[in-house]
Amino acid sequence: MTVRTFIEAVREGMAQEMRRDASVIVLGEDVGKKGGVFLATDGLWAEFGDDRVIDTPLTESMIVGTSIGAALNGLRPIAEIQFADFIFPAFNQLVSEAARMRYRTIGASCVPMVVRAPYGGGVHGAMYHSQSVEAFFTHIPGIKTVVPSTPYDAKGLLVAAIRDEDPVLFLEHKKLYRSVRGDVPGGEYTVPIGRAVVRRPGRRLTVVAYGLMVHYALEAAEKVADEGIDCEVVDLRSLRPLDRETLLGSVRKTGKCLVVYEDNRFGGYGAEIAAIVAEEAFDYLDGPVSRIAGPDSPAMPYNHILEDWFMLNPAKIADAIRKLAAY
Amino acid sequence: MTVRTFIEAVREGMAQEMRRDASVIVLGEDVGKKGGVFLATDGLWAEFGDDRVIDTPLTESMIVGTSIGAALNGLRPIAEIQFADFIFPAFNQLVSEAARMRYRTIGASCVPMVVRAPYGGGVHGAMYHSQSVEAFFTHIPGIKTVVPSTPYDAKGLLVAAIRDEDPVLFLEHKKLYRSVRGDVPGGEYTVPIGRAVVRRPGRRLTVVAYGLMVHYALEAAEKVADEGIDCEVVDLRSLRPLDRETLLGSVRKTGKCLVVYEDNRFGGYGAEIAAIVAEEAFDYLDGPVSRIAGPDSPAMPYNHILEDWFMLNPAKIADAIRKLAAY
Amino acid sequence: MTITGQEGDRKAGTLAAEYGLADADLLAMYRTMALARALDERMWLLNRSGRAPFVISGQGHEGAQVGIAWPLRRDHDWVAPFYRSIATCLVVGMTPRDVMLAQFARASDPSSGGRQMPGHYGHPGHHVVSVSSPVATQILHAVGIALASRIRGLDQVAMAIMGEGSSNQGDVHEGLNFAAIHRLPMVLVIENNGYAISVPAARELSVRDVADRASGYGIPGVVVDGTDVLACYTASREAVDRARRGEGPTLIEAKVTRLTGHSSDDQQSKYRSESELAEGLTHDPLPIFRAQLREAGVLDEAAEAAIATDVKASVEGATSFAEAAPDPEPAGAMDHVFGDPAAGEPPPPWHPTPGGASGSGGGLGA
Amino acid sequence: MTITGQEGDRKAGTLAAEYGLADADLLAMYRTMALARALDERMWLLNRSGRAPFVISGQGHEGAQVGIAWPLRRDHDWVAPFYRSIATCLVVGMTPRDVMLAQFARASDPSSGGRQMPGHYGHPGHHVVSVSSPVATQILHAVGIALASRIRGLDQVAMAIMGEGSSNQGDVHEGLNFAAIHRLPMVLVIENNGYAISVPAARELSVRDVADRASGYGIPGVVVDGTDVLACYTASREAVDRARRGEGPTLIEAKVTRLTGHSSDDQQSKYRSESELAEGLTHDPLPIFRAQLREAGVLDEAAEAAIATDVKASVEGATSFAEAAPDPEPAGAMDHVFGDPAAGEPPPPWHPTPGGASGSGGGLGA
Ligand SMILES: Cc1ncc(C[n+]2csc(CCOP(=O)(O)OP(=O)(O)O)c2C)c(N)n1
Ligand SMILES: Cc1ncc(C[n+]2csc(CCOP(=O)(O)OP(=O)(O)O)c2C)c(N)n1
Ligand SMILES: [Mg+2]
Ligand SMILES: [Mg+2]
Repeated sequence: MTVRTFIEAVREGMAQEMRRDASVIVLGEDVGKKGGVFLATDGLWAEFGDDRVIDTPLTESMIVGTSIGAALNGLRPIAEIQFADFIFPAFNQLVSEAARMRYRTIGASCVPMVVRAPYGGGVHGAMYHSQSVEAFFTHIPGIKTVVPSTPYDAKGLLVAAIRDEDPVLFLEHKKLYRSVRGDVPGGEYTVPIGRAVVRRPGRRLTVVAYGLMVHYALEAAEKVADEGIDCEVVDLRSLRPLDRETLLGSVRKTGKCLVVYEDNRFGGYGAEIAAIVAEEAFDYLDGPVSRIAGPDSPAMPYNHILEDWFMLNPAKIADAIRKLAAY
Repeated sequence: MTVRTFIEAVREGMAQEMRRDASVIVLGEDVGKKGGVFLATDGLWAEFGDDRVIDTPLTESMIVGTSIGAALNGLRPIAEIQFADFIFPAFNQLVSEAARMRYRTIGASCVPMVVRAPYGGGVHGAMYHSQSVEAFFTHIPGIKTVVPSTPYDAKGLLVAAIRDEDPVLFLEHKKLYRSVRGDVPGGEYTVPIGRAVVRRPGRRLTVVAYGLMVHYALEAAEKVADEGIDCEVVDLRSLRPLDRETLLGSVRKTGKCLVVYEDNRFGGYGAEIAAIVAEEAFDYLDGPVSRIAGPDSPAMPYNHILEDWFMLNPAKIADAIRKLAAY
Repeated sequence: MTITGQEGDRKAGTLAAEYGLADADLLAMYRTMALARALDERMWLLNRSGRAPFVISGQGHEGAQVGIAWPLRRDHDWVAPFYRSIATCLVVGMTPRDVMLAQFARASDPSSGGRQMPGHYGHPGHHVVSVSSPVATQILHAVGIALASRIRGLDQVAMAIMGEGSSNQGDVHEGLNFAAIHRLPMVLVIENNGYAISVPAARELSVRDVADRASGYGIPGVVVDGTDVLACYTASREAVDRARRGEGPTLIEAKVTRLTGHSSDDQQSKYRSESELAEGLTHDPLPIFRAQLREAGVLDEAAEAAIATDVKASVEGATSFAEAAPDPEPAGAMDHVFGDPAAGEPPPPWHPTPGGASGSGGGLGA
Repeated sequence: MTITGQEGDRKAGTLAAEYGLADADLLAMYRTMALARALDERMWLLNRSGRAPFVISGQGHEGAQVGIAWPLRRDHDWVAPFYRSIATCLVVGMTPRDVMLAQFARASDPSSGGRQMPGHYGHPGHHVVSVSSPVATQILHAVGIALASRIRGLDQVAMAIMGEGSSNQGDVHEGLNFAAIHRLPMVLVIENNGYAISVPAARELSVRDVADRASGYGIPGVVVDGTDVLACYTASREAVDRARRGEGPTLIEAKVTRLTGHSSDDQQSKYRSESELAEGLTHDPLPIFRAQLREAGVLDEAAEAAIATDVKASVEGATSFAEAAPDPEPAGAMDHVFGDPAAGEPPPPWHPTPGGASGSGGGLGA
C-alpha cells in the first residue's frame, strides 16, 4: 500500500496494464510528450514509445472511431478525451457504433475500449470545461459508465475497465485529481464494475452519490450527524451497470433517499436513480425521494461567484438532508 | 377545419409560415425535388425555389451548424434531419452551440431554429431508423423539445416552434404520419409550447405519454375502462419546457401515475417525469410511480417478431395499468 | 503475346495475363458479378411479391465492387463496406445464403441475426466489419483496424467503402488525415453513383471528382471507370500493394451508375429524367464485362450458360434455404447487449513476437 | 513613386500606396497590433500576480490577425473568431475595456457577462460571433451567416478563424464543401502556429500546408507569412472581394508563431526546445512590422513613442476599469436560458425588397 493521489492511481493503473498486455495502447490529444493536460499519462510515452502512446490530431470522432476499429482488430485502446465537454463530436461513434457493435453482430464482434474523460466543475473551467456528461451515456445500452471517487477505486476500476470486453466510459472528476489521496496497493487488482459501496453506514436517511459528490455527501453527513441525523452514504461507482441491490437495500433500511448529482437536474442521471427508488422501494419510503443537483442553466459559468452558485457543496447537501430528514 | 393526416399538417404549417415570412427556409437531405423521404416537404421546393428549400449534402453537423449561423443572421431555418437516428453527428452543434448561444451571450444573440426529425419505431426501421432520441435533448437547458401527437398539434406546435426565438427540436413519430387524421384549421394558429393537455379525463390513475404512445395509452385506457379502471391520459406534447401543473394536478387527483415511453427505459425521459412526480406528489400517491418503456437493448431490432417484442402496444400498457391499479 | 486456349480460342489468357491474372480469375470475377446481380434481382422480386419489406441493392456497382475487392487477401485483409456492397461481400467470402438470411432477417443471419435491416452485412470471420446505417463511420473503423495491423505487425490492409454522398461527412476528413499522417495500410473506396438518394452530385460535392480530395492529405487519389472491372482491379491492386508496403492510404473513386432507386422505398423517377435513366443503362457493368470476356475469348456461350445455370441454382437454393430458416426468438432479444464478464479471469495478454513489426524500428514513430 | 510626407520624409505614403492604403491605415494597423500585444502582456502580469486565474493569448498571431481582419467592413461583415483573436476583435470594433472585462469576467463583460472563460470574445453589435470552447464549430456558423447574407441580399462577407489543429475537425470539411457548392461569401482563415497545444504539426496534419486542402473543394488556398502584415492584408482583401463578388470561399493560411505557452496552464518547455523557442522570437510580427514602417518612413521615433504612450494609457485605463467593475450576481445566473416568449405576438415577418439579391436570379439556384 502506498498513499497516492487520484491521478497517480489512474496513471499507475494504465502503466501496469500496458506492461502486462502489449495490446493496451493510449491515444488522445497531448497524451504523449506532454503527458496529457492533467498529466494523467505523464511518463507513459517515455516508457512505451510512439507506437503505444499516440498523440492524435484534434479530432474526437477520429479518436473514438479509430479506437473502435483497433479494438475490432485485437488492441485494447484507452482513448483520452481531453475534457468530457469535448466528447460530443464523438457522440455518433459512441452511441451508434461502440455501443451497438456487440448487439448488432449477435455477439460476434465486440469493442473492448476505454474512453477516459475528465469531467466536473468547481475548477474555474467555465461552460465548456466543467460539464458532467454521464446522463447522455448512461442512457445508452451497450456502454458501461464508471465514476470512481477514491484513488483505490480509480486504479481498480480502471484496470477492470481495460480488461472488460465492452466499451467503458471512465469519468474522472478533475477536482479529485490532486485533492484526494488514499491507499493504493502497488500490485495488480481490480474493483469489479457494477458494484456500489456503502461509504458511511447510517440508519435515518440514504444519500446516493458518485464522483466528487461522494466526498461532499460524506462531509454533509458529518455536519448533520451532530444534529442527530444518521445518514448512510452510498457511492454508486458504476452508474451502468447499476448495483440495484446495494441502492435499494439501503433505502429499504432507511426509508428516505436523497440523490445527489452535480449535473443539471432535469433529465440527469439522478432522475433514473430517483425513479427506480420511487418505484421499487415505494413501500419502504417515509418521505419523498428527493434530488439535489446542479441548476438547469446551460453549463457552469466562469465567474467564481456564479461557479459557487452552480456547484453543489457540503452545506447545500446538508440543507437538503435536513429538509428530507424533517419530512 | 379540414381533415388532415399528421404529415399534411406538418407540411401545411411549414408552407404557411414560409408564405408569411420570407426569412423561414427549409434545409436538409432530399427536402427539395424529392420532398423528403417521408414527403413532409413535398411541394415546398416547387413553391419557394432553390433559395428557400435547400437540398444539402449528407452532413448533419453542417445542416445544424449552418442553421445556427443563418439564424444569427436573420433567417429562421427549419432543418430536417432525415431520421432522428442521424442527429448524433450534429450533437456537438446542438448541445455546445445552439443550446448555449443565448446563455453565453447574456441574451445578446439567439438561435431561432427548428430541427425537425422523424423518430420512433414500429415501422420496420430496425436499429437505426426507429430510435427515440428525446432523452438526450430534454436534458439540455437551452433547447426546447416538442412531440405532437395529433395533426392539430403538429401544425400548431410547429408554427409556434418556427416563431420561437430559441432552438426547438420537433420530433414527429413516423408511425403517426399517415395513420392519424384529424381536424386542422386552414388558417394560422399556434399551440403554445409548454402546455400539456388531458386527452381523457379519469379519476383512478394517471397515464402520462407523448407522441405515438398517447394513442396507445388511450386505447389501453378504453380496454381497462370496461374493467372499471378509469384512467386519465395526459399528453405532455412539450417535453421541455414541461407543464408541471397539468402533470402534477392530474396525479394529485388520481393518486397513481404510470409513465409511458417508447425509448429504452433506463435513463429515458420518463425517468425525469417519474422523479418529479415521486418527489412533488409524494403525499398524494397511493401506489408507486411506475414506468412502462422500451427494453434496454441497443435500439429496436428489425425482424418483425423482435420489433413487436421491443415496441410497446395498447395491450402491454393495459397490463401495466391493471398492475398499478391493483396496487 | 498469343496463347492458344483449350477450346482452341486464339486469344485465351491474353487479357488475363495483361493484368497478371488467369482466365479462371476472370471467370470467377464475372461469376461473382452475375451472382450479386441475380441475388439482387431476386430481392426485388421478393419485395414486389410482399415477401421482403425492404431492399437496398448494388445494381450498377458490381463491376467496381468485384474489381476493387479482388486484390484483398481473403480472411486476412479487412473490409468495412456499406449497404450496396453485396458483390464486395461475396468476393471476400460471404455466401448467397448469408445474403438471403440477412434479407429475410432470420435467426441464423450471420450479419446480425435479423437485428439489422437487410443490406447491413458483416462477418468477423471473413473480416467484414458490420455495416451500420449512419454513413461514413466505417472509415474510422478501417483506420483503427489498419492501426492495429501496423502495431501488431499483422501485415493486413483495411479497405473502407462508401458512396460519394457519404464522403462529405466529417469522419472522412478526420480519418484520411490520421491515416495519412501515420501512413497506415488503408484504402478508401468511393463508389460515386452521382446521387445521395435524390441529391445530385452538383449539390453534394463542390468538386467533380471525390478523388480531388486526396491531395489535401498528401495521398494518391485515383479515378476509375466502374464499368471497367479490370481497371478497377488494377487501381485497387496498386493501392493495396502500396498500403501493404507501408506507403500509406490511397483514395480510389469508381464512377458507377445506380440502376435502381435508392432503395425499395424510393421512386427515382421523381428526380431523374427518363433519358437519364436510359443513359444509365448503358453503364451497366455486367454486360460490358461479359462482352469484354467474350471478345477476349475467355467466355464462350457454353461457359456463360453454365455460369447462368449455376448462379440461378445458387440464388434459388439460398432463397429457399433462407425463407425456410427460423425467425429469431424474443427470448434471445436481450442477448449480447453486454458480454458475459469472464468470471474475474483477466483476458490473456498479447505481446509482440520478436519478428513482429512493433519491435524496434517498425512502429508509428518511424 | 516617391511622395514627400508632411514631416519631410521622402518615402511617406509609398508603402501604403502599394497596398491601396494610406499611411494613417498603416499606423492604425500598427497601433492595433501594439495594443493587442500590450493587453495580452498585461493579462500575463495579472495572472502572475494572482489577479487573473487564466490567460490565453494571441502573442505572435497579431500581424496575421490585423492584416487579415483589416479588409472587413466594420459592423457589416461578420467574424467568427477563436480564443487567440484579440487583435481581430480590436480591429472590428471591440475595445480594450471589452477585452479586460472578459479577462476579469465581470457582469458588464459584453462577450458573456463573465459566464465564459477569458478569451471567449463575442459582440453581436460588431458582428463578432461568440467564441465557444469546442474548436472549429464556428466555421459552420460563418457558413450559415454567409448563406443568410446571400439569401437576404445583405452583401456581407463572413470570416471564420481558427488554428491549424482545429482545421482537422470534421466540421471544417462539411463547411467548406457546402460553402463551395453554393459559392457563399465566406473566408476561412487558419492561423498555423505549428502546434495544437503540444502536438506538433507533423502529428496533426498530413500535409505541410493547410491551404493544400482548398483544392479538394475547388476553391483557392493561399499561404501567407503571418509576420508580413501587408501580405496578409492583400491576401485577405482579395479573398473578401472575391467572396463579395459571389465567387465563393477562399482558404487563407497564415504561418505564425505562438510566442507563449498554449495558455497559462501550459509549460511549453516540456515539448519545445530552447532553440526552437529562441527561433520563434525572430518571427514576432510586432518588431518586424515596426521595422518595416520605420524603413518606409511611416513611423518615426516620435510617432512610435506617442503610440506607445497611448497604448499604455489605454491598457491601464481598461484594466483598472475592468478590475473595479462589479461581478455578476447569482440572482441573474438563470437569466437567458430561454428568451421571454413574446406574449403571443408573432415575430415580424421579413420579405425581400425588390432590389435585394434574393429576388429573381440572384439566389442559390443561380
Ligand atoms: C448519417 C446519415 N445520414 C443520413 C442517412 C440516410 N441515408 C442513407 S443512404 C443516403 C445517401 C447516401 O448517398 P451515397 O453516399 O452517395 O451512397 P449511395 O446510396 O448513392 O450509394 C442517405 C442520405 C444515413 N444513413 N446516415
Ligand atoms: C473539440 C475540442 N477538443 C479539444 C479542445 C482542447 N483544446 C483547446 S485548444 C486546443 C489546441 C488547438 O490547436 P490549434 O487549432 O492549432 O490552435 P492554437 O491553440 O495552436 O492557436 C485543444 C486541443 C477543444 N477546445 N475543443
Ligand atoms: Mg451516391
Ligand atoms: Mg496551432
